[in-house]
Amino acid sequence: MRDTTDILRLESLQVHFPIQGGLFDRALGRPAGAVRAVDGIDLNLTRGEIVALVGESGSGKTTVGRVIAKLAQPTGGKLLFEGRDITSERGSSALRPYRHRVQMIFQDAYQALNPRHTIFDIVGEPLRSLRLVDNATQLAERVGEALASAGLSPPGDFFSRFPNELSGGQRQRVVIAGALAVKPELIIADEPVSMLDVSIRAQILQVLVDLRSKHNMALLFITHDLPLAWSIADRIAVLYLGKLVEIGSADEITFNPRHPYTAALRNATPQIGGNANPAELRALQGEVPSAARVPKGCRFHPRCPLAFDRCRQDEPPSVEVGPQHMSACWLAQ
Amino acid sequence: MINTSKRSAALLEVDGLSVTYGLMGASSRAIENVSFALGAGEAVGLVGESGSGKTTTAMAIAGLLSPNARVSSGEVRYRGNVLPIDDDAAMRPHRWSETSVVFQGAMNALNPVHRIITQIAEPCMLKLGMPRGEASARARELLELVGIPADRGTAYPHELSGGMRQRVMIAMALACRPSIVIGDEPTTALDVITQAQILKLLGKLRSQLRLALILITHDLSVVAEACDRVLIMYSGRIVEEGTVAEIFAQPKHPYTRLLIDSIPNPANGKKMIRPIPGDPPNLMNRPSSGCAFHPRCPSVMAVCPTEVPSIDQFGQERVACHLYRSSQEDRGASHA
Amino acid sequence: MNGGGTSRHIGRILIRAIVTLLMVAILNFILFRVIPGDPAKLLLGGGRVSATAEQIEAQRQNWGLDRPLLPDQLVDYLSATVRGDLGYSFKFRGRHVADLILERLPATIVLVAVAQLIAIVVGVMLGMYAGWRRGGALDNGGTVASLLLFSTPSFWVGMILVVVFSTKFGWLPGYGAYSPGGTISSIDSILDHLRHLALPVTALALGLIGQYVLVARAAMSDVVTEDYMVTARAKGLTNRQMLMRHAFRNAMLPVVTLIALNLGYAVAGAITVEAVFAWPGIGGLTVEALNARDYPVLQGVFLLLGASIVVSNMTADLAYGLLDPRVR
Amino acid sequence: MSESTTRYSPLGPARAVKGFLQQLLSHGGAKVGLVCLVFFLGVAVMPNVLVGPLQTAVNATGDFLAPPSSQHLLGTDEVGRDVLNLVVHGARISLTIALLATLISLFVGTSIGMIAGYYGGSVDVWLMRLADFFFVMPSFVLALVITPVVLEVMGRGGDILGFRPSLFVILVVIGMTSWAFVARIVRSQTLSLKERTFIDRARVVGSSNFSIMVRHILPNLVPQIAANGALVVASAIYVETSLSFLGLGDPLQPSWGTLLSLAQRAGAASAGAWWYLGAPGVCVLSVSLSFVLIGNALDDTFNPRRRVIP
Amino acid sequence: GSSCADGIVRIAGVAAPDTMNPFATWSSSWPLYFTYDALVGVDAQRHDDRRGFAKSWSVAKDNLTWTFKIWPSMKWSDGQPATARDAAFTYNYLRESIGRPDELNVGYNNTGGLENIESITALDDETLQIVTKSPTRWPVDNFTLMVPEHIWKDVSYAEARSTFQNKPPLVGTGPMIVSEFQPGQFASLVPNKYFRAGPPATAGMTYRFFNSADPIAQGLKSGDLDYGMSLTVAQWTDLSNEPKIVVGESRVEQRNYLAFNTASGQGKGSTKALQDSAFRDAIGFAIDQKTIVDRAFRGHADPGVGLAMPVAADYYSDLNDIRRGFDLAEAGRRLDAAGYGDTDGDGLREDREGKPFQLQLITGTASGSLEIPTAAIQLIAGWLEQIGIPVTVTQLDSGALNARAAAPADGGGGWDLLVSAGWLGPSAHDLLSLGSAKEIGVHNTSYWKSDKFDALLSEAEVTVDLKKSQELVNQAARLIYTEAPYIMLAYPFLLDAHRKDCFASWGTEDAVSMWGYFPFDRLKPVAAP
Ligand SMILES: Nc1ncnc2c1ncn2[C@@H]1O[C@H](COP(=O)(O)OP(=O)(O)OP(=O)(O)O)[C@@H](O)[C@H]1O
Ligand SMILES: Nc1ncnc2c1ncn2[C@@H]1O[C@H](COP(=O)(O)OP(=O)(O)OP(=O)(O)O)[C@@H](O)[C@H]1O
Ligand SMILES: [Mg+2]
Ligand SMILES: [Mg+2]
Repeated sequence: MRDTTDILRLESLQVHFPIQGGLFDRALGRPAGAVRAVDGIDLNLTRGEIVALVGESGSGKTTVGRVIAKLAQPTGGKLLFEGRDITSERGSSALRPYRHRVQMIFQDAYQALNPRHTIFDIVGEPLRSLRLVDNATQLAERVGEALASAGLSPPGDFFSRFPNELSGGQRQRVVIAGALAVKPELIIADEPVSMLDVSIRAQILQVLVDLRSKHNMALLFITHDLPLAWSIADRIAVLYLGKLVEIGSADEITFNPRHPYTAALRNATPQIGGNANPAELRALQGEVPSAARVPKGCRFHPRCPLAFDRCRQDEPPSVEVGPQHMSACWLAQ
Repeated sequence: MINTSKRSAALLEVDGLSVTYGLMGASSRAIENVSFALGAGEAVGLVGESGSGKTTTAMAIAGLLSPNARVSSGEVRYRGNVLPIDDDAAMRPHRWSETSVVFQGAMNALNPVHRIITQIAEPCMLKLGMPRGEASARARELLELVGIPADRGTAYPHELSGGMRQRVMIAMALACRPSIVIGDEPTTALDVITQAQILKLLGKLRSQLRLALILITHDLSVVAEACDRVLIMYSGRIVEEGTVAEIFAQPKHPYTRLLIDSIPNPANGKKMIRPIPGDPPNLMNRPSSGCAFHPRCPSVMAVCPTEVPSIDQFGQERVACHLYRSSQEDRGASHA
Repeated sequence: MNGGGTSRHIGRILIRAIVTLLMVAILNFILFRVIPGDPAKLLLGGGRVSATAEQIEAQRQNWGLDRPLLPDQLVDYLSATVRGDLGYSFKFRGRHVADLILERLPATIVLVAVAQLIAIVVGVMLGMYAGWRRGGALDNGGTVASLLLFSTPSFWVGMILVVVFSTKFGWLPGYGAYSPGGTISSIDSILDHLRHLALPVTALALGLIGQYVLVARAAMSDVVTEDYMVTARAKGLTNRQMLMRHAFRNAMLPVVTLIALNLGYAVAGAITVEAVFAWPGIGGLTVEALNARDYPVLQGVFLLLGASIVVSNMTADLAYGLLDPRVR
Repeated sequence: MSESTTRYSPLGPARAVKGFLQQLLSHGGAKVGLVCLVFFLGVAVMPNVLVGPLQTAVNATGDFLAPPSSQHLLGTDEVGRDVLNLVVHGARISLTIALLATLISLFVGTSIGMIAGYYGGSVDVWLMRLADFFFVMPSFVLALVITPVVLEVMGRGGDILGFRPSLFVILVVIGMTSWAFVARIVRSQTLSLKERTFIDRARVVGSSNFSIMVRHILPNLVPQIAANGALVVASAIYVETSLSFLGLGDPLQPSWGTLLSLAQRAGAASAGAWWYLGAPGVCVLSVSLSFVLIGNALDDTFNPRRRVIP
Repeated sequence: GSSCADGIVRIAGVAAPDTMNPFATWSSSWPLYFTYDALVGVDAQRHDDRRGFAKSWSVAKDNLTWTFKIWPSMKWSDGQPATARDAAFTYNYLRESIGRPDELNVGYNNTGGLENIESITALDDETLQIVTKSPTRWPVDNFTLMVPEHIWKDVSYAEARSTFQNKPPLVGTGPMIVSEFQPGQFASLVPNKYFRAGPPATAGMTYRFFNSADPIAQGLKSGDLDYGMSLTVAQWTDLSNEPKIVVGESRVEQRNYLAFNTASGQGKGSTKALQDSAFRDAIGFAIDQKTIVDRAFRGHADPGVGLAMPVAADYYSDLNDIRRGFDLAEAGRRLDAAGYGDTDGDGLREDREGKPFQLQLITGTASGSLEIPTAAIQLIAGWLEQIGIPVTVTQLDSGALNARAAAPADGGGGWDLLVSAGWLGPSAHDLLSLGSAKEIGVHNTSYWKSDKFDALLSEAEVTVDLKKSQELVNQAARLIYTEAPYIMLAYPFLLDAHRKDCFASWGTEDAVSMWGYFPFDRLKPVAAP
């Protein structure tokens, strides 16, 4: 039986990036604006759960991931790990225990690997910096183990290679191996396959899904691809302009979206077969507003085909619309 | 759907095209024996993974091969005339007036120091000899056509969002009223919603202007939405060709089949995803003989590692796989 | 971004320039206070005379040297500097440093301006062409030649020029800015000045040409690999149109920066060449001041150098903004 | 770095170095530069073997400013010393000054640039203003003012690292005044490296700031530092020459710059003694050209963009 | 534009005049000499045909009262009469500043020697009387330049010693008046139409200042210059082959010397050995003046001996009875005997306490003197090395050299050996200044102090009789020679050259005066061929 206690909890998490005001603004004491990248998010992850975070570019997905990985400091709200508030913990030594348990996988595997380090160095780095090994033999053992469980075998073949000697898929596996080496309990995967060729995406996803079944690892899977999210996640959270507009089980979100944005996202995703017909390709109008100028009221209203007066005035709260299914839309109230 | 190549006389015919790149003394074959035809107003998708030769094929058609590329065999015919794709100067009049290209990274493909309206108007002035005023009027028209308010024309590329930049590229591509537009991964860098907008725009323009479209992508589902026909490329060769409906309903080549299988599809409840084993081909692990896909192929046969399958007509489709040779021969025999 | 972005950009550049200039002034002030040697004694004529304690004290009071270094003297110095008062020269006793510098500046400016102008025109043209036709004969030959010029000390070139053109053949004057005496008609005196300019300008310009060729070539060969050049080619533009409409302006970006920076360094770079050619400019003044421990003059020269470089840096930034809309 | 790293990757770096060298040597300019440099290093290492001990006014035998002849291949100077002997002995001093000064300037420049770029904020602002000052003051002019002062303050007897103190002063001053250029390049490079995902990854896997700087950023700066280091050497030679030329060298240990200055003071230019001016000048030129060539080649080798074009 | 065409004499030198105010500077003596006369000065004493402000002079029996006859009806260049009152004004102007905070002690016209003056009065327009407190040759030896009262009477002392520019055109009694002055570039001079011997035959002069002799040599060669001085040996030799150029060399009052820091041991020098006259004397044996002259000066100098240089013919002596010969072995023996042997056998000597030492030699060319050839330094360092005394050399610019050679009390010191040069007048006072306690850190750069020497000096200062004066100088020179705070290296010649194609009457012996305007007052254009 799986342990299903909360491992991570975000409480009205908020990340605002200050906009560097102009000289004259600053001189006149005018408040400079802020990019509201993440604007109050409540989200929880239980052990062994896969939650997908979906949204279009600029919606704040990466920022959420970075906050959880302690790469960005929230400007408001709380980050609770196993019930403990770790929002304000900083410094590499203070964070060591946390880093031991939470790891992150990055979108661009090539960028995430230092081109001048060997695979051995890369995978061994967390073990050394988190002081998880005592000697070289142990280190080699753990590195080998990690590489093998990321599907790179025989591991010895990879030790002395450099990232540029690997294919894209192998690189992404090295990144995963690096995260696995410390045996974390939660992995944040930020678009781990979007840079990869279609033909190898499945391999990587397979590795991630296996982790959950083998080690009961929780996974926050960040993607902009709804079908992909549906195929891997237990729950899907839909992010729009820094706010969660809808969250629910993967099937609910995919087949029974209760927020117009989720519906638009689903419709915009090209699909093979079935109802595939160019004529039906429906696109949302307009561009994503900048996170620096979030519209008043419901932040989706300027692009929403169903928007009415209230949407322009008040921001809809998130309400339960089904079992474990929340939506922030006036229509769903 | 009817085979479009029968519906209209071929606008463009690619015949047995092979291109090699010279790199530091060595030469590598990027595409081999690529043949296909494109009718006026038709949209063809060119699908394959990275390095499979999609861009090389497109650039060869547009006569834009880089200086170290050499056309080792084959030819490209436009409206029945052979294009001098090897000759930079001779290709010049053809470029943009007949074939224009929408590149992937519009940020880099637009000159950062010129206003977008200038860049759109430039081919009108230089190729069509329009006076400046007329050219910029046309540029404004084109901007409106792709859904950008004309007064944004004075903006510089970096001031626009990715989707808008891609639209500017499209507007620029239409400047000289070409009959073929090649889109080299025009939506890959964009997110789903913007991608949908761009694809919709391309579809609209295609029907309005009777443009033939070659859409290069590695995403099968994009092709499914936007094209009539699909060409699947693998390691420099076309392995399968057919209409969208046929290919997705009944993929023939094992690679195509695996490719479609690896895409999750909520529409038919297909959740997981069968990985294609092995690594995509690259210069290092490309098999030296036989079918390039054989190391990863689940239905590999004895003949596969030794013999390159020829691409044969198979019903409405063409496929290059030993699996289908016998049946093709059967068919051929029955025909005879 | 809009107009606000541009003005913000300019504001940032201005602030930065002002801060740097202030920093230069302050470090300048400190540098010349930590140098050993009591300025009061130097004011009294250096080591030549033994001055009494009272005399030294009187000097101190007279020049405000008795007051605390920080902040009084610094504030005095800065406010005087802002007013353009750079103090009095120790060596050219009683003369304003600003006057001395202004007196010598025109000669240096003429020398440097002519050399830069020639170097820019020749160097940038050659470099751009070499980068456009990378691998061509002109590129290979030109690159070797520019590297050679770039690594040659300009004062040495100057000395060799003197040996060849003045000492050996006597074709061109090898020193000074004009012939002694001056009762010649004006056309002649201009010609005379030009003849005197020839060798020092050549010595200065040769090294600069090398540098400009290298940078222009590198910039151009970067530009030709850019995607927008492929676009330009796809549009069916001729080579000439591609070069003139697309490549040139983009390749000018780093070149303009270098030119502006070089203009700032021009005065400093001319010091050794001026020494070789006995050119009556800032360089000569610097060497004289150095030999005479004329700190106020040195301080003034430093301020001038600092200011000219800061200004040229600023110009570079602004020019960059003008040419490249991305940084506005 | 732990021992195991090297144990498991003995081939990796070696292969990388080999590949790099191959690529570098495929560059014609680099070959010329290296050959020239090796030649001068050889000369600097064993001057006595090549031309005998340094000639001084005491043991000089030649005639007064004699033009080149079979006896004195490069002629003689104004006290009758053999110019060939002098330039050969000058190689050691000129090269030592240039290389040590470069090391100092690279060390200071890299540290300051990296710290400024990595930490950003006010650390960056202040360090870069400081760098601006040194950047704004051409190192040659700054050295011109500082050298005599330092010479005066610490010009006491004794040896420092086997050099007369005045030489040491010069090389320290050159090093300390020419780091700003390096610092700027390193900083901008650090800024862009800092944004690379592998730095984020290093943080996520628990590496400290120091270890990120040393293990992740520094190795990636090496190409830039190497390529620009070559330029710094060239400029250090230049500054040393200019300083000596203006009479701030050590007259007993003739560097090439000092020789030029002696030639100038002896009136060689106006007396037509081209060999006396030419020999040290050509040496300065060749060495700095070699470094520039090598730097250029390094730049080309490391800069992937330039490699695209054949 | 050659000089033949416009009749303007073009001359050049390695010089950096800074202001035209002789009370504020030392470095402008060469354009100022052409404009201002000395009362008597060096030239008038050496040459019968050269006179200054005074036509004749005499001293009373008491050797205290001097009477000078000023040229009758002489005029300043602005037409005002130039009389004994102007001379009295000049001297009294200086004298009255003594003891004030802004005493006029910084420039060429300075208060040196005036403290011994009782009174200076103009008896009438043509007669100047100087009464000294004790007998002294100062009234004729001093080379103060006579300035017009009507210009200077309103100049305060504070201004005179610093800010007063004395802007051209100047007003003087010399043959050529400075009409334009560009620091670092040139001074233009025009003939003084009121010159007492009639205006010069030339149309004027241009004097150009350079930092090195290269342009001078080039200018002479190309015909741009008519006269140039401070040439290097190489240039001089090169020019001597030119048919239209006459090269010349003149003995001048410069002494190049090696000084020991005799105040060492007080933290101002590295070893106490320098205080030991035996040590210094021994080193004297290791220095070969003849080789220095031959190799470093290529013969264009006299070997150094005592304080007086050959050009000060009245005082020169070659001291042949006490002269040290060059003998490295002897130097070694003497060092051994004095306790500076090589006790640990490393080839280097140790001091009496057995501590190794290394001498720091500083050198540089003081402003206004002829450059010291580097070869001389190399020779000295080489010889000392050969007798087991390691030497480091630091070359300093003139400003740094001044600061370092200043008295220890004024922050000087910190060196062991100093190779420098001085160029003063040929008077007894100036000759002996090298050892004067009063001049420590100024002219006495070895910081050497000797009561005996000072006694001789003060006696010489109050001696008018030349014979007696010679004797006193001789004694002092012998004293300092044996005590050896200095080793005289050489008395260099000034190397110059002039072209003969545009001007004639250059004279022969001592062709160009370093103390006045001769022969530029009497040059004549060569008639066009
Ligand atoms: N360091 C930062 N400083 C300022 N703004 C930032 C910063 N990081 C992110 N932003 C802004 O915050 C918003 C959210 O960015 P984020 O990267 O989280 O989006 P995303 O959903 O991951 O997008 P993508 O799909 O493109 O990766 C964007 O508007 C972005 O411009
Ligand atoms: N200019 C070039 N010089 C040498 N080789 C090249 C060049 N351009 C492409 N290639 C090689 O040719 C092969 C095909 O490249 P091409 O760009 O056509 O592939 P692609 O299918 O467009 O890939 P992608 O999806 O990554 O754009 C690749 O192996 C590539 O490395
Ligand atoms: Mg993201
Ligand atoms: Mg491609």
